[in-house]
Amino acid sequence: MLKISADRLNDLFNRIASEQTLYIPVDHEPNTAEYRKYEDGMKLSESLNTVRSAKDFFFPQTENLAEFKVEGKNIEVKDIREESGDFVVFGVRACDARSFSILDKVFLSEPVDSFYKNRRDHGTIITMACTRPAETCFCTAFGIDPTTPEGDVAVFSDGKDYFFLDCTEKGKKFIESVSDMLEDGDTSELEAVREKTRGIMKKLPLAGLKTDSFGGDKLNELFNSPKWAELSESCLGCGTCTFVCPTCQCYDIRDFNTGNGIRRFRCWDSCMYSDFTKMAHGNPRISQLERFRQRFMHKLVYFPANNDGEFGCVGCGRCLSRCPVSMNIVKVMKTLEVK
Amino acid sequence: MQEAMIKRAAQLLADGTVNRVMGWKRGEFVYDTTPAVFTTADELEKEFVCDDFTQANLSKYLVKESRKEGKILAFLKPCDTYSFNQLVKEHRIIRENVYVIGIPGGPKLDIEKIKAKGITGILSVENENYTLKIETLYGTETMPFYEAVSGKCSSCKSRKHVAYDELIGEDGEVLEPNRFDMVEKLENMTSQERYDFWRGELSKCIRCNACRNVCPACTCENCVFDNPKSGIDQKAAADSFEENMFHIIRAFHVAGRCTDCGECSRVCPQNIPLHLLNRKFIKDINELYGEYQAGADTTSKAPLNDYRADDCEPSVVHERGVE
Amino acid sequence: MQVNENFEPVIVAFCCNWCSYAGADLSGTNRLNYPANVKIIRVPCSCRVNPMFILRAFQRGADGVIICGCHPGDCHYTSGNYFTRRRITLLYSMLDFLGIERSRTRLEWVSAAEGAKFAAVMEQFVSDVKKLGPNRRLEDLRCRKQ
Amino acid sequence: MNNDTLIPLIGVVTDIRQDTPDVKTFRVNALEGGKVFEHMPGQCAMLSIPGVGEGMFSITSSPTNKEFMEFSIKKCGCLTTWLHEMEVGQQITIRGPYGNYFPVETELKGKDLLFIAGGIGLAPLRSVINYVRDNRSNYGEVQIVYGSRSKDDLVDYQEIISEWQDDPNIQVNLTIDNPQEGWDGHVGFVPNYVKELNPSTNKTVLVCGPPIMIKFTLAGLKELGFTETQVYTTMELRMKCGVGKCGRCNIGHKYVCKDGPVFRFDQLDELPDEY
Repeated sequence: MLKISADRLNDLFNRIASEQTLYIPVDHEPNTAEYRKYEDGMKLSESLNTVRSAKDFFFPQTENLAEFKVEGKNIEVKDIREESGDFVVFGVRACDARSFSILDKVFLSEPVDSFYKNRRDHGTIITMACTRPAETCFCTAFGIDPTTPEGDVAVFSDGKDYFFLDCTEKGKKFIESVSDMLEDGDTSELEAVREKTRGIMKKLPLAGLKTDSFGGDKLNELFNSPKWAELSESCLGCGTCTFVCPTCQCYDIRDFNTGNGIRRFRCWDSCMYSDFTKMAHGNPRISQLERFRQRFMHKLVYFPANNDGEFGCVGCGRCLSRCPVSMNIVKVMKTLEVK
Repeated sequence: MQEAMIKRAAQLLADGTVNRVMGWKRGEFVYDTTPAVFTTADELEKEFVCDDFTQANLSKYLVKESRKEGKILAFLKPCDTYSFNQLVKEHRIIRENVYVIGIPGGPKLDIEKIKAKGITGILSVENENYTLKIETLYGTETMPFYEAVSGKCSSCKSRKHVAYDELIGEDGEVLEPNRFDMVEKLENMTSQERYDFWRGELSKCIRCNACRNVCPACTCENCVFDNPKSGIDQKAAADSFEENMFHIIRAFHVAGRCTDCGECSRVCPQNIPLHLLNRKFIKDINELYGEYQAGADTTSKAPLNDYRADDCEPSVVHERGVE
Repeated sequence: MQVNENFEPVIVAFCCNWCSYAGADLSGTNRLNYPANVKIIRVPCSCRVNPMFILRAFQRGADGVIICGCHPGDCHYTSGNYFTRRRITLLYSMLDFLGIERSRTRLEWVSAAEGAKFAAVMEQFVSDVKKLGPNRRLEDLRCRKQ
Repeated sequence: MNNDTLIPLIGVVTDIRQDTPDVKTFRVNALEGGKVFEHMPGQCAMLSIPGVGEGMFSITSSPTNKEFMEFSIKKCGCLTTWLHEMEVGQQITIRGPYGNYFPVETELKGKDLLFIAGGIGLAPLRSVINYVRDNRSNYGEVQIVYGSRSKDDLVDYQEIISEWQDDPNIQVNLTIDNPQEGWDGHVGFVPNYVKELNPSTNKTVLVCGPPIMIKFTLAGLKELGFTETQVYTTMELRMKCGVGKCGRCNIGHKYVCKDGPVFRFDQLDELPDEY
């Protein structure tokens, strides 16, 4: 497999950044990594994952959809879309890589969301295999192998070298474009590292999490479970879980009057918010119970019902560590599962 | 401590004094405790937890819980009793429907501070003579207890309970912490430095509303930021102005009512030091209008609902510190 | 700081109906000039000014905001301006804390008889804000005039 | 870049009719005349006034009308209040058509049809009724039961009395909730009236109205011997995107904007009770 030694990684970054925009996770504060646009000298984070997911690259928190000029009774619509520039996201973990295929199922299904597709077409995703999973990880429950991430290019590290494996046409092209910096390497030590990681995965506290009790065919029995009341009682109704979640994709469309015209933008929204489904004549989800239930039913039942059984969760563990009251999908699954 | 609490709660359930108990529930890991309501001794025995990680302030839940049938038992730490008192004062909690047991406070631990040391795969955390022994998937780690103390506990303002029906453990004293140190440090910066500091912090905001929804002072039925008629309702900050707007207005709306419980900064997923905004208001109020601690009692007039004919003029802002 | 001589700031003045607005009126009838940069918003009492109004003025292009009310003790509603004083002091202090230039905000007591004071206060405020240049720290980029 | 459904088109309001005290019907044309797009009966469109808001409304005119589209809109919230204040010539943004439609070319073909509507619930059904009238030979008997609070609240009253009631191939039964001067027709709630009329159970039913009316009508129909597979309705929930992506109008795993708004009751029965 082609590789580059760890001490030359930044040379590679500089090379990529000279051709297109490069984003890498960097440590902002200890244990709070976030993606930043690469600038010379930036150090790749050693944290397991970023606080926010990588979905921003394709589905940003806010983006403008159109502009309107209103004059008297007349309205003029301005299409403000622009072709995105090429960019590379380096260091995406296996869970987040899978989240893109989940988002694709929403945004690339007919009618295709051109805003999302534009960025997806121009982005190259370079994933990185995990070596130090945290106690909050449960990606294996959703059939993800963190030692073999998806993406356009998968990168593996044995501590000394970074190995590059192309997974798509786009990835192949990318590796070709930097192949002069890479050399053939021996993967025997790498295999040992991967094997060790797999061993750790089996020992994780959430390794035994089962998904058998969930899926599209469990619609009414799960919806009508009496346990939602107890599960939702502590929920604050904030959007933390939604906003750090790599697969949450609900959005709102709003208008802003800039004084120079109307700007229509979309922004992330959360089904946990009280006004998510509020209409002029009432709200079908009146209490936090219904809103809470919606979020987890969506991930564990509705999404699989519409997408051949694929769950809307990738087990990244962000909601486990970020929820202000530590209520999360794992607790929901463990409470609702049929033992 | 936990044993005594469970025992007393079970007694009060059994003799009919209360029909529910508000406490914390054990989670998946050693640190992830969730506020919960218990109704039977059995549940208490199995799931109730009160340890170094039960940081969450339970007062706000009592706004709803005290409006339900019957009396509820709530375990409140000293800092939580201030929030409780403030909510009683504002007629948000119905005092008669709550049986408060005061329990000793922290210092509580913040798992994020442990993780910040690079410790991951945490399986257990033991406190051995103020050294934390942390078992992880990658071996045993140790760190000093005080380095893992949560932000809100490290500047604890009081170990005294200001509202309770009974106490478990001893009551403490009001402390004189150095809680305004960081505010002061910022005040002594230049305006440009302060601006840069806050832009750096507030630009991290993802508008998840966790700070608002956890805040015991934010109990409006319909928040101005959710009300389409307010003209400033927003879901996401589409411009940096809106980040400023949200946090300034939120801090202002709780000024004089914020008890400095520190929940806002605890829950922020982006680690923004939001409590500094509230502390700035508290410090200003103390300096300009006399010492005031929200929640210390249920009768005093809130500083923003009060005035004196000889109050200082706003120009005082221009006369202090560095421009 | 470099001063752009051509910069004409936009000033929003919230004026209490009973004193300051009448004061502004008086300065007009006395043919006293005050800068045209000042856009007056009449409010029933200075304590009607919600902190949000001030922020929104900055959002939508104001370079300075001034609140004018009756002198302490003279409020038409007895005590409105006393509450204003506490509120606005704290708000201005917070804006200062966030690094917003403190000279962009001001509060002045102007009675109905003080037409000359009104003109002088505005003259001074406009010149102070002019020195600061356009509001960049508390503006909404979307609202910037194109 | 290809067109994106989220970027709307412009329509112009060419006629406004005050139907009832709180319902107006708006005629919408493309700027260059004609229709902004084609649709099928039961489908919806997103209308908006930039800066005010956007909302989903059922297209109340029939696709057989080749000149314009119509929307009957009840004044109840922020956007609809604004729409009610519009004058002729006002431009609005419009996108669509969204959702499925009544199976007029498949399951409903050749069937005897019974339309049951309450209040503004006539809006989506009017599209089907006029479609059926214009393709009359494709369908069997047609009966319309329509009720409202009062005579003044009957939407499209002029069209009903001047066109539908005069049509010998259609039976129209009107009712109002309470007796009123100048009204010699039936008085009483729609569900009870349906039971009184005792329609033949080989009819296919299309029902739309307030949730409470739908609930009692369905119960009444079952008493008469109808099965759920014979009854269609159309739903509404809060929508933002209109294409099943923004995630708020779902009932179970079905999105009302995309998989609906038209559902057969046996389909709804399989979904969780959240509407």
